[in-house]
Amino acid sequence: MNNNLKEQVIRSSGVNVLKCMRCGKCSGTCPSYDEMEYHPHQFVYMVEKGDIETLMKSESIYKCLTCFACVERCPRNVEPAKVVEAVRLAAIRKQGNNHLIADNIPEMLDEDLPQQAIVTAFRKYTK
Amino acid sequence: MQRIGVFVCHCGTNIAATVDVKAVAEALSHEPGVVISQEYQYMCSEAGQNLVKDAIKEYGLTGVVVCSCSPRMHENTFRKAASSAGLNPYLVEIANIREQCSWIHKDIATATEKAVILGKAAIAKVHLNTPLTAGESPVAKRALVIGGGIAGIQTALDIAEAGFEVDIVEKEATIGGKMAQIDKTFPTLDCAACILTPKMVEASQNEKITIHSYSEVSAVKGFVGNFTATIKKKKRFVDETKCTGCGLCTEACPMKKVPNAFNLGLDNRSAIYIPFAQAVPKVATIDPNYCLKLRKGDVNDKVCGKCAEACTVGAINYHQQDEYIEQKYGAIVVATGFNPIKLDKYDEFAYNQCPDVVTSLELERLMNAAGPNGGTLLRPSDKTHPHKIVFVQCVGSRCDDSKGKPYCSKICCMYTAKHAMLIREKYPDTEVYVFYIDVRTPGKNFDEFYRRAVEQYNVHYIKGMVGKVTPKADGTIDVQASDLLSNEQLHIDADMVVLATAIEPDKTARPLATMLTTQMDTNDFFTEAHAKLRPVESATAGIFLSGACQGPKDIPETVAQASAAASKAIGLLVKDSITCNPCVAHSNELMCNGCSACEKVCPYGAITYQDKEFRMPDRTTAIRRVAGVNPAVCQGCGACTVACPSGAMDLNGFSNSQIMAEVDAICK
Amino acid sequence: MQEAIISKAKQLLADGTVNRVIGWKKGEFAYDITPAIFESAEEIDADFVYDDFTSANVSKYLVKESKKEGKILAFLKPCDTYSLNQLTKEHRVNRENIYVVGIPSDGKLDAEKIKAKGITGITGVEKDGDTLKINTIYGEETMPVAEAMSNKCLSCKSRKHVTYDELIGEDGEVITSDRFDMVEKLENMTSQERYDFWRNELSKCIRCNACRNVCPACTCENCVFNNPDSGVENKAAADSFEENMFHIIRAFHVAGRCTDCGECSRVCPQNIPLHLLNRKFIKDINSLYGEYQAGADTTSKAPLNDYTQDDCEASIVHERGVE
Amino acid sequence: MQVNENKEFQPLIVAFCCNWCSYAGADLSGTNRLNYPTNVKIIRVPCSCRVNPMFILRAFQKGADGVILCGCHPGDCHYTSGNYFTRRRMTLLFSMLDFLGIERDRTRVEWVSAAEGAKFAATMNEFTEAVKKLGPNRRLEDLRCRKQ
Repeated sequence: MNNNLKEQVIRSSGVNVLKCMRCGKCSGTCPSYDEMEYHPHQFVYMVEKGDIETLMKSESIYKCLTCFACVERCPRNVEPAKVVEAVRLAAIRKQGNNHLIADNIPEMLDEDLPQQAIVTAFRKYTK
Repeated sequence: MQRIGVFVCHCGTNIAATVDVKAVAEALSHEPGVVISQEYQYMCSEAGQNLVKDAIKEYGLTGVVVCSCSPRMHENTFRKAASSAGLNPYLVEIANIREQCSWIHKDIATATEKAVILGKAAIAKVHLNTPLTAGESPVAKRALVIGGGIAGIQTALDIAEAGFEVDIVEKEATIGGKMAQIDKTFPTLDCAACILTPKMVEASQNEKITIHSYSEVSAVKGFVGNFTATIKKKKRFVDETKCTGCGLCTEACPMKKVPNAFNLGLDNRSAIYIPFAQAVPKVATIDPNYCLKLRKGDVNDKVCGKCAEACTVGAINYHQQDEYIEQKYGAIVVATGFNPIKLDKYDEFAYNQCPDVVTSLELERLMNAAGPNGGTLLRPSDKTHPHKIVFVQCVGSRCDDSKGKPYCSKICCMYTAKHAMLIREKYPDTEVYVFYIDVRTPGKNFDEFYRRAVEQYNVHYIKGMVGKVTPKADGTIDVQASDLLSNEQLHIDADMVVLATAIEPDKTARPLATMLTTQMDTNDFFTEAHAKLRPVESATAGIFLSGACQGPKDIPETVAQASAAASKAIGLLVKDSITCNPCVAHSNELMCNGCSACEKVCPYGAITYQDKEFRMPDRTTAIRRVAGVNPAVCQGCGACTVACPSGAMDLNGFSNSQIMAEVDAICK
Repeated sequence: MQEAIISKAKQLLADGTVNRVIGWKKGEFAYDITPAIFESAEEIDADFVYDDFTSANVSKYLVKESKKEGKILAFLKPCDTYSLNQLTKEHRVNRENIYVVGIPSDGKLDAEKIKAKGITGITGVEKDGDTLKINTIYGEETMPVAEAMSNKCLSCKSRKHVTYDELIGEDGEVITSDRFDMVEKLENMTSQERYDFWRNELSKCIRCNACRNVCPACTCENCVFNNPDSGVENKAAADSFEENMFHIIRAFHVAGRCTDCGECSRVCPQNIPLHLLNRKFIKDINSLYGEYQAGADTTSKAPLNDYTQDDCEASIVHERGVE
Repeated sequence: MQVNENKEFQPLIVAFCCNWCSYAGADLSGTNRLNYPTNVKIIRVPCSCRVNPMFILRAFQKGADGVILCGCHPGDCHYTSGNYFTRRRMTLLFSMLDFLGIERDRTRVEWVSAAEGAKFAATMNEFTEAVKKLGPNRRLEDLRCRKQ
């Protein structure tokens, strides 16, 4: 249990994990479910318990497609994808690497592309 | 000049042990207006009361202050005593020197000092007390029940049983409500129609009950015991008094492609219709949106008219108009019930895309012998027998988003267990899956019932929620869900999906609440007067709540509440008149600005305005809008007195000057 | 502008739309313009004034005037229309008996501010861009317009007319203003500093009642301060408590109803910034119960006559930053 | 009230209690013999919404050192909505008193149900202590009302 990490994840995701009623709709809806060792509902639960390190070590954080299906369908407005993203961020920060190369940004920009998708893509693939 | 008597009670040693009662009586005897100050062992005893009564007579008292226990304890005792001695009961004040003095303090000197101050405050107040008379207001011996479902029917039957006239107003063409659409009931699995329809018939045959079907309440005025409601009988184009319900017209009607609302659009009916075989009243109704003649707009046109030709009693009247009835009622019972929510926002369940994804209420009709398939469970799309059925719980319930409802709909766990069991019983070759978040079964024989579904009928209960429902080309439905306990994601090829849809209060409830000045919560459920102790009364006197309009309920709970509401209504109707609380607000018309601030904060709708002519200081006359308080409706909270900027509103028994006098006496 | 208003007034009197006009006429000096009623074109020609000193809000007079026979024409500046709307909402005026012509206002002048510059004997003024030309019996003087602008206009909140039957000129918009700056400054003081500030200000009060008498929200048939039964009746400031009590109760009575027209401070002969009390309530209401502008409409519930189940607790006051 | 250097300052505290919840709660703390100081004097009102800001100012004027207003918990009001109005009125009034430099701790609203005798006593103890710390009410008193 790492309270600092937990706080960091909760703060950077903006998610209130206590709102989760453990229905599992996020995992029921997840297209990457079988690829993931820990599933969306487990992310929420484990963050609540403060077990962030296990998640950070898991490949699961790179398997999430950030498709936001879980965010869209969660009946409690918990937004699991944002938790996954926050854990991913925590892992990347820890590596001390800055994957954002400012010079590459303009080419990547596209009016229809959500900004979060660009940022996520950078974090995931530029290494 | 005031002549005030002070009576200090020892309460045995309860008061006397910590408060020097003699000193209190002595100190208070010097207060202005006090003509006698006595102490006694037990003021509330008969001898003590006689002391008060005798003093009232002997000294011609104009006010009485009793320094004793809490007014919540014996205020009434001393008021009655005063009354029997010829003093207006509202000229008695209590100084609480037991609960709020002797029992909480240990030091005799300071406790005595405080007791004297409390006594002085009571004396200061009683100086300003005015005699009050509790008004009486007559009670109209008739009840109005709004809504003709099982809740409304039960309430009406119970009130009629007690000998009072009852009117049921039902917006649909028949009474019966949701229960009439239900196939079987849990946890006994007896048929809903078999237990409901006899009650419907009983209601229609009871001389004390008048059923206004296809009607709405369009206005309510008045207050407890004296409501006036306007009932709008919508035009049904059939003379109710002539129609025999033979059904010849429905056969003759050429327009047969009307979605059958009673079967939730799962099959069709004719434009002139009787909702179902046991409808009460069994009277035909023409749907003007589909009737070939009425749809044209000109009824004198020679279009169709087949139903009128077929009718042997001449009941069809294409010229019928809405009719308005005005009636006086003593009590009103709201029983407006519930509806499943619309599922338009839940794309993931494919409800709008796939006919084989149905709501639980639709499943009831699909399984019902009087339903579209005559009781055989068939898929709506291709009328084949489903072999794999998935039930999804909590669809729209327990949601914290904009799509659903934040509450638990309460009935879904049990009816889903019922559905699962009935299907497994009738079609053992059908596999049944139930995806649940929690199974909630508090209630007599409820958990046993659910366990039977699992243990005896082998229904697959899976903890987890369905994430996505996708209709496939081969006619099956892919149900993607998580199984939280085995930690895997499942794909089930289902033939049918049943959604346990959240329930919400009927849409007519909110405008009705405004009309009745009753309160509602944010979900549009009516709020009861007290969550624990007055669960079937609304906060507005004379308005009672029955059934699911107050919160999600199953049938036994609904019936229990219906009877409880009936007994509360009867308790009101048996009285010839009601005594009003005289400690009510009143408006000083000379100071009233007519600004409506008081009206806006009144929880009871007790304040109304009228234009009155006044002579102005400059000798002209002017019409001014002034507030008036209906003392029979006002409950005396005093919210208006503070909202009023000019101080025109004041409260009997707790007037501005009385409270100020108490403040002054305490702070002196 | 004065010509347009006068000709509109004469036209509406002539065609019978109205039988009276409430406007303004000159007082003793060029700068003390006072509300007045006109019943004929002749009276209008003789006395009607609308100039840069015409600040007075006439909506309060309509409480009495609108109850009389026939329609009355009222010329209202944007801020005045809020007052009228609020009075309409509270059924204090008979709106049907009032014909409102909305007139623009680019800010009114405060003669006291001009006099403070040592300019006396004012006979008239003329705006020339940002410069104010002042004619005096001693000759012409100039000063920046902004420095002569009255305080209430400097923190103007809206140039929009919220009610009118007709407009002269273009309608404006609700604008952002710095009107809460001073309230905030006080809030950031310590309790003792605030107390000292208000003791200094309120001790100047002479209980002339001008603030109450001019206030368009104070239209009670019988004011509590005149009512011997109210327990707060008093006439003169005899003790420090009197001023506190009077101004707190007055501010509370108009809380949620005050449109922030600023008349109270404008008329105060002692220059007490009374509007700050009202603005404090407005600021609190906006931040605690959602933005609310009294008089912006005639239907919304006043914040003090309304509630939500999850309103903040009164302890929020105790939890705030500076003690 | 004179402050005697030899004697501890004893504040005068006026408590307005609604009849249905808080007054009953006060009775309950009596029934359970839960002590609170004699400084507290209770005035019974039908509902907390009956309390006019003028009453509170009047109490301060006449020499009260603290005023506390007790009502049913929000949502439990006997009159369904009275305490919601109270909450708004008192929030604004207290905020105004604070704005005028009156010590915040002299005013308070507390929700006490009929079952919360212990809470009532604890609240009164706490409040009395807080006011005691502030010393006599000087900023909002009417000197003419001071005891000679």
